[in-house]
Order: sequence, then structure tokens, then C-alpha cells
Amino acid sequence: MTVATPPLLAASALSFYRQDEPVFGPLQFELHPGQLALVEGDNGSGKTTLLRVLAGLLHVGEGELFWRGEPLRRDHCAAEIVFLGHQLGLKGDLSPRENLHIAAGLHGARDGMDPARALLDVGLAGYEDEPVRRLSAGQKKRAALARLLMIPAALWLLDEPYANLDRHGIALVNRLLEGHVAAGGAALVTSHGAVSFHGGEPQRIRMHA
Amino acid sequence: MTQFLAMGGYAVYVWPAYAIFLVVLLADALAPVLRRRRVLRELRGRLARQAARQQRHADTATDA
Amino acid sequence: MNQAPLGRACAAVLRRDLTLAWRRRGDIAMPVLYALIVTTLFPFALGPENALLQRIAGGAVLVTVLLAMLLALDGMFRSDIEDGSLEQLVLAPQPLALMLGMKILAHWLTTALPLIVIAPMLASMLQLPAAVMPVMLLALALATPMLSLLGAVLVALTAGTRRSGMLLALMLLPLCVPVVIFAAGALAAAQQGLPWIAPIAWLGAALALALVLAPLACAAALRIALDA
Amino acid sequence: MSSWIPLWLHKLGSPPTFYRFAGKLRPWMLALAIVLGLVALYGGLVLAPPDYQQGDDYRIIFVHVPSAWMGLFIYGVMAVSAFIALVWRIKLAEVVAMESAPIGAAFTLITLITGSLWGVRMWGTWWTWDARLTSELVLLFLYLGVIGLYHAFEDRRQGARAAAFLALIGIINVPIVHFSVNWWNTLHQGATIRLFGPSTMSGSMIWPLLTMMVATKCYYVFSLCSRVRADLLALESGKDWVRQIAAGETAR
Repeated sequence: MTVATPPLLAASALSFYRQDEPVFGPLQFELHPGQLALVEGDNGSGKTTLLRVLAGLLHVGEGELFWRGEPLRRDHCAAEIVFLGHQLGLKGDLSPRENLHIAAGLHGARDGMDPARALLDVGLAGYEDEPVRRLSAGQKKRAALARLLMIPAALWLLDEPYANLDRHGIALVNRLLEGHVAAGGAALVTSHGAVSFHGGEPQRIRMHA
Repeated sequence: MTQFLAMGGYAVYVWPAYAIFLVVLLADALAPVLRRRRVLRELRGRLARQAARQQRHADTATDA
Repeated sequence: MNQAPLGRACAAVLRRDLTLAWRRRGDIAMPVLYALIVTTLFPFALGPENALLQRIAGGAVLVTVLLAMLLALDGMFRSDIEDGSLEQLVLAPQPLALMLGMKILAHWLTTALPLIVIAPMLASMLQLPAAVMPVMLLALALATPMLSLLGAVLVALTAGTRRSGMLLALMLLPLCVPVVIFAAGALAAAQQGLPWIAPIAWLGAALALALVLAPLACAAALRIALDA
Repeated sequence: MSSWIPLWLHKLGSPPTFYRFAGKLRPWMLALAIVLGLVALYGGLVLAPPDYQQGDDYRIIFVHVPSAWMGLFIYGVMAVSAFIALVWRIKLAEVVAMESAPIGAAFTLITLITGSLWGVRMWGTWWTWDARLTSELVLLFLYLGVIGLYHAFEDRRQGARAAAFLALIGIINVPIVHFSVNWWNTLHQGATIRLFGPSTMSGSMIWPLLTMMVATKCYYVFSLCSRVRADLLALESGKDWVRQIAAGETAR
């Protein structure tokens, strides 16, 4: 990796206020393609808020964000960011396959990727046409993770991706992250659990409560 | 004076109109005064709690 | 990697909402049933005298349809907010106003269209002359999209609040007064054998304006309401 | 912040400065409102002669008409500050917009009640679907919608922004409602008697009316100042300047 490539996402003196009370910040970090960042901090330290700010759901309080070296503009980078929050964004009355079709319709799809393959990869083979509301919490999470495989995004913003998952599920998240990073993508992950990540030491962003 | 108060026989309509005008505006003027008192009372309570907490911290610090 | 084309995105949103409505077809029947109940109550309250019912028929049907739509309005974004799909829609690399326009269209198709379909039946229950029926359908066809569009903006504004049914009615009333006046005005004129084109034209012009502006306003309102 | 906004205005937009400024302005405005109001009342109730058609009944206009003007005027102020609040995200503009709403609603309520009192004599009934009264009623609903939406949010500033958006939709709606209600009224040939006919006004009636109008404007500024002050204290309760005020009032 050369020094000349600008970071995919960079934050300078980023902070956020709610009712004039600082929620987090000022934060300073750079995220390069092929890099994984872990956002660490206690409950209430503003991890989720940080991800929602980066995703564009909340206005930046103070400081600046840069996308590939340029001041970040939402209409330029929206297609390259995918956000997975506490609410999974799945419709309970639709099947995982239908949910993925909608995601592909809105965001586009990776070359050679279709809902059936994505669901196979996350271990939901056989559940493609079951309504999502009949799936278990862990299976719902897997269905949401399939969206990451489906959508062509360079940056993944994952809020507590390990929640509700069993040992195999946690391994699945790690495998997805490793694959994404190896392909030159970047990811920002919040977690208060220990993460065993095999693809090199992740960058750590500390939040102070 | 009585003639003035009688309003040419329309006292029943004229005076209530003026009374409503005054009463509504008076209530409107009073509301922020009460609100200000409540806000300040809550704020003083919070400040007192904070001061007490700091005092406790200081005490435990000197004890140790 | 390939970006999703706009047309496919619109189709995806529209198809999703229509599929969801179809999976819960019982909910589609609710406003229709409500309108039927309200219409049945009028003769009981006013007496079954044909001349009287005929006089109020147009307005009664209009108000009934409006109230039935109001009943369904609250749910326009509710489930999408609860399961996070609305966040995903906001974050999608597509013009939000257009996507919301598709959602509004789906909502109109699933709540207002069934009401328009049974409106002639409701109207004949109240003895509205058959000759006025086409004007009523025309007025409803123009007035109900207006209500869907205006309602969507207000529902988007209340997206960040707890349950808000009554508040929604309070906010919608001033906005729907002109719609009701012109739609009912056209009906009344038609019933008296007067020219009814002018109010219908006003409604049409307002609808054209709302079609362009309301989705944009809805997107702006949603961004305000979710920004917390 | 855009550079064309003068520096003093920018400074005034900061909460502590505005708090002090409003505190100084408040008593003067109240005094002015009371003095002008009393003069107007004396002029309207005592000096102005009875109307040759309506007798003394018309004297309701000295409170009715200024209140009606204020109802619309305050909606205008609210919409302008709502616009500023949404575009430039200025906290003070949000507060001014949201605290204007109850005052405007109060004036609109006065207009409705006094109009109805006058209507009892003119139309023989408490309520009639006269175009002006109906428009006023819709205006009251617009105000109530803004106030209701503001209080429906947990987060005050978010509520203020949502309600500001609603106020802007409302300002587009006001002329449409007025136009449509007028059309509706001619369609159904309703009452078209006007409380405020220019032909019957003589000079001795106009000057108390105009004085009362200025008095209500002063009262509005006074009430807005007190409300904005109370609201700023609540909104900025974490800041030092508010703590100092709270501490200062205990000392007294």
C-alpha cells in the first residue's frame, strides 16, 4: 500500500452533541482500504451514535469527515457505504430472499452475486422462502448479514454484529469481515465483546464515556 | 357611569369581550413567569445535588 | 460492481409495499369496513328520508372516505420505522423523495383505491343520483391522492414521536379543508345541475403541485424527524 | 455563518446576550403596552361616539380587530423564524418560533370568542360559518398543530425543528384556506356581514384602533421576551451563565 492513496474515510476532530451535552469526541481517525477498525467503549460511550453519524443518519456536530481525501458528500458516497444497526431493516412478512431482492434493487448487487448464493453463504440454505418473522433472532441476523455480501459497498458500518449469534455465527461474521478486508474493503465495527480476528491486528478507536 | 357600564344595552356582549381579552392575555403573561420559577427551582436542586456529591467526594478523599 | 438503476429501485420499493399489503390483506379491508359502518350510521342518525339523505350524500361520502384514510395514514411509516427499513431507505443511494413517492403511491393504491371502488355503493346507500356518480368518482380520484400526499408529509414529521393518531388529525385538518371544500363543491354543483368543472380544475392543479412538492417535503420532514 | 449577517445580530443570537437584552427590553414593552392599551380603551370606550347603526355594540372591534391582526402577524413572525431555524440551524430562531405559537394562539382565541360575542347580536347565534370566522378557526388549528407537534417529541430541539417545518407548510396553507373558504361561502350564500366595514369608520374610531394595535404589538414583544428567557434557561441549563443566574437568585 502506498502512502499516496488517501484514506477511504477520515475524521478530524469529530464530535457530536445532544442537548448541548457532548455524546462523543473529539475523535480523530483514518480508515484505509483493506483496514478494519474496532470501535471500543462502554455502554453509553456513543459507539452507536458514531456509526449513525458516519452512516449519515445524524448530522455531524463538529469537526469534519473526509471520503477518499475529499470533504464527504452524501450523494457521492451513499452507494459505497452499508450500515447494519440494531434494527436489521428486514420486513418480517417477507422472506429472506425477497428482502435481499429489495436491498439489491435499492443498492445494486455485486457481480455474480444473487440472493440464493448470499443466503447459502450465511448458512440460511433452506430458509430462503420462510417469512423472516418466523426465523430465530440469530437467523434474522444472518439474513441481515447476507445483505453485506449482496450489496457492492466499500465501507461496512456494523453496529454490534456479534449480538444474538452463536459460535458459528461469530465465526461467520469474522469470515465475512476477513473476506471483505482481503478484497480491499474497509469496515468499522462496534463491539463490547472480545473479537478474535485472524486477518491482522485491527485498528482500535477508543470512545470515552 | 351607569350609562357607560350599560353600553347602550349591549353590556352583556361588550364587557365579556373585554374581560376575555384581558384574562387570556393575563394568563399568557403569567405562564412564562411560573415556568421560569419552575425551571430555576429544578436547576437549583440539580446544582445542590452536584455540590453535595462533590462534597462527599472531597470527604472520602481526605479520609483516605 | 453495478449501481442500481433508478427504475429498478422504484419498482423494488413499490413491489415491496404492495407485497406487504397483500400479505396482510385483512388490513386493506379495515378502512373499507370502517367507511361502510360510518355510512350505515347516517340514516340511523338522520332518519331514512330519501330527500334529506340525497342532500347530504355527496359530502357524507367524502368525509367518510377522508376519515377512513386518516385511520390508515398513521401506519404509513410505522412498521418501517420499527424494523429499521426506513433507515435503510434513507441511506440508499437513491433520491429519497422519489422512493417516498413510491411508498405514497403504494399506500394510495392499498387504502384509497378500495375506498374509491366502494364509494358508488356508499353513495347509492345514501341515494346520491346516478348522474352525479361520475363527478363524485372524479372528485375522489383527485382528492384522495392529495390527502395521501399531504398526510405523508405530516406522518413523516411525526415519525420521531410516540403514537400520534390524534395529533395527526389535528395537523391534517387545516390542510384538508381546501381539498374537502373543492371536492364537495364540485359534487354540490353537479347535484344542482350547475357547472362543476372549475372546482375540479382547481383540485387537479393542486394535485399536480402536490405531486411534485409533497415527496420533496416528505423527504425533508423525514430527515428532520429521524435526526435524533 | 454567512458574512452578510451583521456582527451585532450574530452576537444577539447568542443565548446569554439575548437573555440580558430581552430582560432589559421586557419592562419597557410592558409599560408601553399598558399605557397605550389604557389610552386606546379610553378612546374606544369613552371618547368614540356610538355607531349610528350598531349602537355601542361595535366597541368590541377595539379588541377584536387588533387581536385578529396579531393572530396573522404572529404567524408570519413564527414562519420567518422557523425558516431561519431550519436553514441556518440557529437555536434562538427555534425558540422564538416555538414561543410565538402560544401567544398567536391566544390572540386567535380572543378573536374567535369576541367575534362570536359580536355574532350573537348580528346573526342571533353564537357561531355561524362566516368566511372570516372559519378562517380564524383554521388558523387556531394550525397553531394548535404546531404546539402539539412541538410537545410530542422527547428532544426539545428536534421537536422545534419538526414544528418549524409544520409552521412553514402552514404559511403556504393560510392563503389557500382563505381563498377556498371565501369561495365556499359564496357558493353557499352565507352571511357576508363584516365586523370591520371601512365605510362606517370615522377618525374617532380609527385612532383608538390603531393605538390598540401598537399596544398589542408591544405586548407581544413583552410576552415573547419572557417566554424566550424562560425557555433559554431550560434549554441551556448545563451552561455556566444559567448556573450563575440560578445561584444569583438563591442569594437574594
